[in-house]
Amino acid sequence: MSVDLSVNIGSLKLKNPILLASGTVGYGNEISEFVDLSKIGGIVTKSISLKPRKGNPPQRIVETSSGMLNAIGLANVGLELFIKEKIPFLKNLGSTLICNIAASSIEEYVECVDILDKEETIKAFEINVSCPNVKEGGLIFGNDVKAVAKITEKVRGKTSKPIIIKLSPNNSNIVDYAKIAKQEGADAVSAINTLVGTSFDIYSKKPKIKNITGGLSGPAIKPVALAKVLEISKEVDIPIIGIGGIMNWKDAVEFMIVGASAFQIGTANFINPKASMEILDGIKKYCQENTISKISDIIRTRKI
Amino acid sequence: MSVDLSVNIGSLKLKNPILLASGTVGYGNEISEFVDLSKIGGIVTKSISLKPRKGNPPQRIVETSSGMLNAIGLANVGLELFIKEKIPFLKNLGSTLICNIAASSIEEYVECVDILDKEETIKAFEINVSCPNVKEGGLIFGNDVKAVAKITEKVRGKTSKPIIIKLSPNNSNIVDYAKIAKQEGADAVSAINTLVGTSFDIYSKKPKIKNITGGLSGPAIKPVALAKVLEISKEVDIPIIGIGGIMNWKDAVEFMIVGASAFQIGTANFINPKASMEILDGIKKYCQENTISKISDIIRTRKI
Amino acid sequence: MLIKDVFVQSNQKIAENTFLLKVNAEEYIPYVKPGQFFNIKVNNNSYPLLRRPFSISDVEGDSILFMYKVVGEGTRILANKVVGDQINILGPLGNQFSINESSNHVILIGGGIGIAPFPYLIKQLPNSVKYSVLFGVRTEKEVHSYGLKNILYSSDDGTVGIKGNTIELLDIHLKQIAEKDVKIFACGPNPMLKALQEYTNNKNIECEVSMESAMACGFGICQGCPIENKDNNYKLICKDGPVFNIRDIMI
Amino acid sequence: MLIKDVFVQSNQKIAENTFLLKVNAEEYIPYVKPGQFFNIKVNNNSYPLLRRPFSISDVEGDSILFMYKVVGEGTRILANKVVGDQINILGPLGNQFSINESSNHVILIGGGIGIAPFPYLIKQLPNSVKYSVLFGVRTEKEVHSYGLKNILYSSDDGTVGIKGNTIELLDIHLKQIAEKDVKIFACGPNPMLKALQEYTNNKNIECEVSMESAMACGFGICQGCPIENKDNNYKLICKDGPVFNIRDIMI
Ligand SMILES: Cc1cc2nc3c(=O)[nH]c(=O)nc-3n(C[C@H](O)[C@H](O)[C@H](O)COP(=O)(O)OP(=O)(O)OC[C@H]3O[C@@H](n4cnc5c(N)ncnc54)[C@H](O)[C@@H]3O)c2cc1C
Ligand SMILES: Cc1cc2nc3c(=O)[nH]c(=O)nc-3n(C[C@H](O)[C@H](O)[C@H](O)COP(=O)(O)OP(=O)(O)OC[C@H]3O[C@@H](n4cnc5c(N)ncnc54)[C@H](O)[C@@H]3O)c2cc1C
Ligand SMILES: Cc1cc2nc3c(=O)[nH]c(=O)nc-3n(C[C@H](O)[C@H](O)[C@H](O)COP(=O)(O)O)c2cc1C
Ligand SMILES: Cc1cc2nc3c(=O)[nH]c(=O)nc-3n(C[C@H](O)[C@H](O)[C@H](O)COP(=O)(O)O)c2cc1C
Ligand code: FES
Ligand code: FES
Repeated sequence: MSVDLSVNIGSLKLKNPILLASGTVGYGNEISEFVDLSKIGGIVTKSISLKPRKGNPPQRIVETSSGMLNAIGLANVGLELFIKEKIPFLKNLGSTLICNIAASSIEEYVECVDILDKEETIKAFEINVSCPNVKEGGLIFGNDVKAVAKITEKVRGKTSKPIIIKLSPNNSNIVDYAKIAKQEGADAVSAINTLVGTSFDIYSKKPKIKNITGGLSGPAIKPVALAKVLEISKEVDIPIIGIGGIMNWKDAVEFMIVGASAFQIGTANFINPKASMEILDGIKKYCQENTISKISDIIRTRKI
Repeated sequence: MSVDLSVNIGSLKLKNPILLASGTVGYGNEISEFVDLSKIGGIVTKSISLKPRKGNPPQRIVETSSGMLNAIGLANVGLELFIKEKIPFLKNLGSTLICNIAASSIEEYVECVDILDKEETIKAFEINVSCPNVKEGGLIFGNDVKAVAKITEKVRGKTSKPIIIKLSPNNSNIVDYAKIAKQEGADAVSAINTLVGTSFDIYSKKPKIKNITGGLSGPAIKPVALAKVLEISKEVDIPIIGIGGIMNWKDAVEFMIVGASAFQIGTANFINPKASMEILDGIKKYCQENTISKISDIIRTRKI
Repeated sequence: MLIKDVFVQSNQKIAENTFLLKVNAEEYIPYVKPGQFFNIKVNNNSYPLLRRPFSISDVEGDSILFMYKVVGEGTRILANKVVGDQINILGPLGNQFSINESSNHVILIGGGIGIAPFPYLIKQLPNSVKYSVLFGVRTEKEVHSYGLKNILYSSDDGTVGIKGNTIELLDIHLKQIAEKDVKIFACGPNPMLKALQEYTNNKNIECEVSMESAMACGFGICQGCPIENKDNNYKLICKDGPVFNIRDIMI
Repeated sequence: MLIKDVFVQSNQKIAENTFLLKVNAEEYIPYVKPGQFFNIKVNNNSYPLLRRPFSISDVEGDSILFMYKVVGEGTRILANKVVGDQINILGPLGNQFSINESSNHVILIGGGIGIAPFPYLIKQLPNSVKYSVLFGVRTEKEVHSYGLKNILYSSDDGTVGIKGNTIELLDIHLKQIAEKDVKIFACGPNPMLKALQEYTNNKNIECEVSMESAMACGFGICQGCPIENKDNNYKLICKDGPVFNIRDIMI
């Protein structure tokens, strides 16, 4: 049985619902040794800022129970190098490119989108308003409904490409952010970014991560991510990209049933760089075995 | 070397910083087969409400990666039976009793405290404003600063026993809640209650928990709990009782170093009912090996 | 109730996906009763986090035997245990099947792995009591006869015994034995027990069932395993059960 | 870079808490270079979640050997592997020690388990090159000589070799051999490498070091393993290293 795996995120048509999450595959160079990037739905680039960012000093990561904390600090090559070197590479591979942008001011978001909008290879923007690991440009926006409204509105003014607002789970009202994003013209929201967490060494009494706190990702957060997707899906009529702890095709299908139109693979890439290809096989088989001819038919089929 | 394990939570003096968390040991009857309740710091009872509560229909729990979701729905025997049967039992065992109260209105909180204040065996109240699993009486308060202020103020008016406000992690500003609790006269805060999460069956497409969402507990949430304790400890001068994913003495010590004056063992009781006794041994040894004569000396000794 | 590390003495496959695990558990032996269960930690780390409940399937000398079916991560780990491995068991937990001499004929109905508690129950039946075992499976591969006698089978695909379910088998069997004073003990999937409830209520037959539920603690502290009784109150399967009179509960 | 399940061929204790793991890894053999490492999944579940990085310690026929010290959960699991068990390895990763014929004398300095990469490096040294191994341990129990020759020891407690650290040992040794054209390869705890950096900078000796860092991916996608270079930029230990010229980095 042939299965139609394509899904739509607003006007963005994806071959299949599998995206590689921002910050977990760089700009595709290394992961392309394991994954045929032309075969999966798309790649979301590491958050790009106007100028290159060095990122946080080490130690940047630490393992936790079924999870990991990271405080990379949005280390990235900056807009210029991204355009010159990274975009052509991804274009050659034939992958669908979603560009994730992080900034320390509303103006910087706007300027980035303005410049990048010309790049044909970029098929959509994911606006990161939810990075917990930098003072400016992250959670400071993600936990402020008005800031998210403003950013969405301004960015919308600069591009007609699909805009995805990446939401923070570190608040009690993710629905308000999704609503405002929709209202200000976003095409979709992605949920979730990492949860704020920390870990200390009981002998040195120092935080294991130099930045003190980091963002928690991995299977540990899957129940929280699913609950956030469910919450948004119940209250707001906007496509949702589900993220958080997806390790295999079953997790992915769970997100779609709960309400996600597509999903992103993050931490799993570190442990099994082929995870996205295996998930592609897995969801295809799931559809075949359950005689689902279009995967988009399972979106939001939850029974509650 | 003899170690002084006692700690103070406001005017509440505990033999040691080990408390059994509300909802994870009922009223002590069963766990007393494994734990000498007179030896540990104290027991926090299952949330009590004015009238008995039947709780949510099954399925109430489900396992997740390094965690579990529960939606018990504050099933409890109600105030009357609690006073008649449960208190005498705990009194006989010589355990320090902290009574956790949940209610669906501010008036109910006040009435409960008013009635229970007369019970000499109760050494402190923990006010649960953060249960994610009931419509009224839980998160509806826990994520509303004004409600928490009001509850604390009113309850304060009814008792001179220590009041501990149990905080929700499901918001972006736990510090505001801790501040208001302190301001309105609370003696301490406990952090954290469970994180909202969910889990679905991909074949039946139904939520695995009848209540749809549940509260996530266990090692998966430890990094989040620690970050919340750290946040409060940095901003508010109030004793903190750390809770979340403590499985062994190392986890417990980590919480104290980060900022907790005492800690509660929750999910660990289900897996190893003797966990609290083992933690008692563990922290004693840790103090001895590191020549710490008073465990209270390690509270908030984080180096950041 | 005791928590102890015990050693695996054997762990044998007895049917498709079905294993028999034998552990040395001397200290428990005086206390274990048919129908009770243990909550078992299959690993010594947090993956999976929770214990897994398993009925006492049999007792042999100083050893307890568990019969289990591999269905997920926990039972898969259990199936990989070899002689000498340690597991941590908490129990015995719950109540027991109430055996008495008054019944003329006892019928044990096991749906799939629901057969697990019966070898030990059979051992404890008074000699005077006649019994038969009705063993319902999906297909022949699931069949074994560990600790069982007088077995009648039903299977979904007809590969063994009658083609049909255990209730149909029971109906035929009751006619065959033509006994008046029958008592049924049953364990199996909820749909089977539900059908059994209707059947035994209609025919007014004594019946006790062992119920299942997701469990965190297994001994009454988490409130995770409620079952509604006929008065619309919740009982705990782990503490008030797992064995209930079929008349007393809502299945 | 390949991901493969490989079989454990042996897993032997060679010193206190120190093991040698041999796996069949035919397909990797043509590509592995001394100084490179593999990122190893020690289990097939999420506990622990991440892979663990280990240097290639030796190559024997179609097999790769890893020398490791048990320090935590992951290495404890590894130490329990028996012949025939599967593990999943990702590699080879990182750059390599740069060997050339020009040096008269190569000195390999290993602090504790930092000795791990040297057996394979020694095999790849041109025959013309003389070498010595300086092996620093805390105490005699940590000593072994797997794949090593010309070993000089230092120990913290004086139970083997000189009582002192590897830098003191190096200082003595350099005087003894009185060679001009020396090149050092070193691996060990950061404080040792920091002291070595000062020493080799002062004496202007060529030195390459293999660095460690917590790692999530091991191949450049997580940005979790930065090390500052002398221009105050971050390099990735997993991709730009783990081997660095000691002059180029801030330790
Ligand atoms: C009182 C009692 C006695 C039991 N006796 C036996 C027995 O003798 N032999 C046997 O094979 N099985 C028995 N079961 C069922 C057994 O506990 C489950 O099959 C087992 O927990 C599955 O674990 P898993 O990790 O392999 O499956 P998973 O599906 O991976 O488990 C996920 C979670 O669901 C729970 N779970 C899954 N299936 C069940 C179930 N049927 N009942 C309760 N919880 C479940 C697990 O405990 C775990 O928390 C009994 C259950 C109960 C409550
Ligand atoms: C490039 C490289 C090569 C290495 N080669 C070897 C080798 O050949 N032999 C050997 O014994 N060890 C080697 N190590 C160190 C080895 O990776 C750690 O000892 C191991 O990861 C510890 O895992 P654990 O689960 O036992 O310890 P835990 O302390 O439980 O691990 C917790 C976390 O910290 C990380 N971690 C702990 N110690 C280290 C460390 N020293 N370096 C990096 N991450 C660490 C773990 O990977 C894990 O993510 C190497 C490290 C690197 C980076
Ligand atoms: C090491 C690391 C770096 C990340 N960097 C970014 C980033 O630059 N921008 C962003 O929007 N999200 C970033 N994330 C968050 C992920 O995209 C994803 O939202 C999160 O990890 C949850 O998914 P997971 O559990 O599948 O990893 C990062 C996550 C990790 C683990
Ligand atoms: C089954 C279960 C029931 C709980 N019931 C209550 C409750 O009645 N009142 C309350 O304040 N907290 C309740 N909690 C929350 C715990 O007290 C604790 O805050 C939480 O589980 C986190 O700690 P842990 O990770 O150690 O379990 C419950 C938790 C669990 C797992
Ligand atoms: S399983 Fe915990 S109360 Fe029954
Ligand atoms: S470990 Fe991931 S980039 Fe180096």
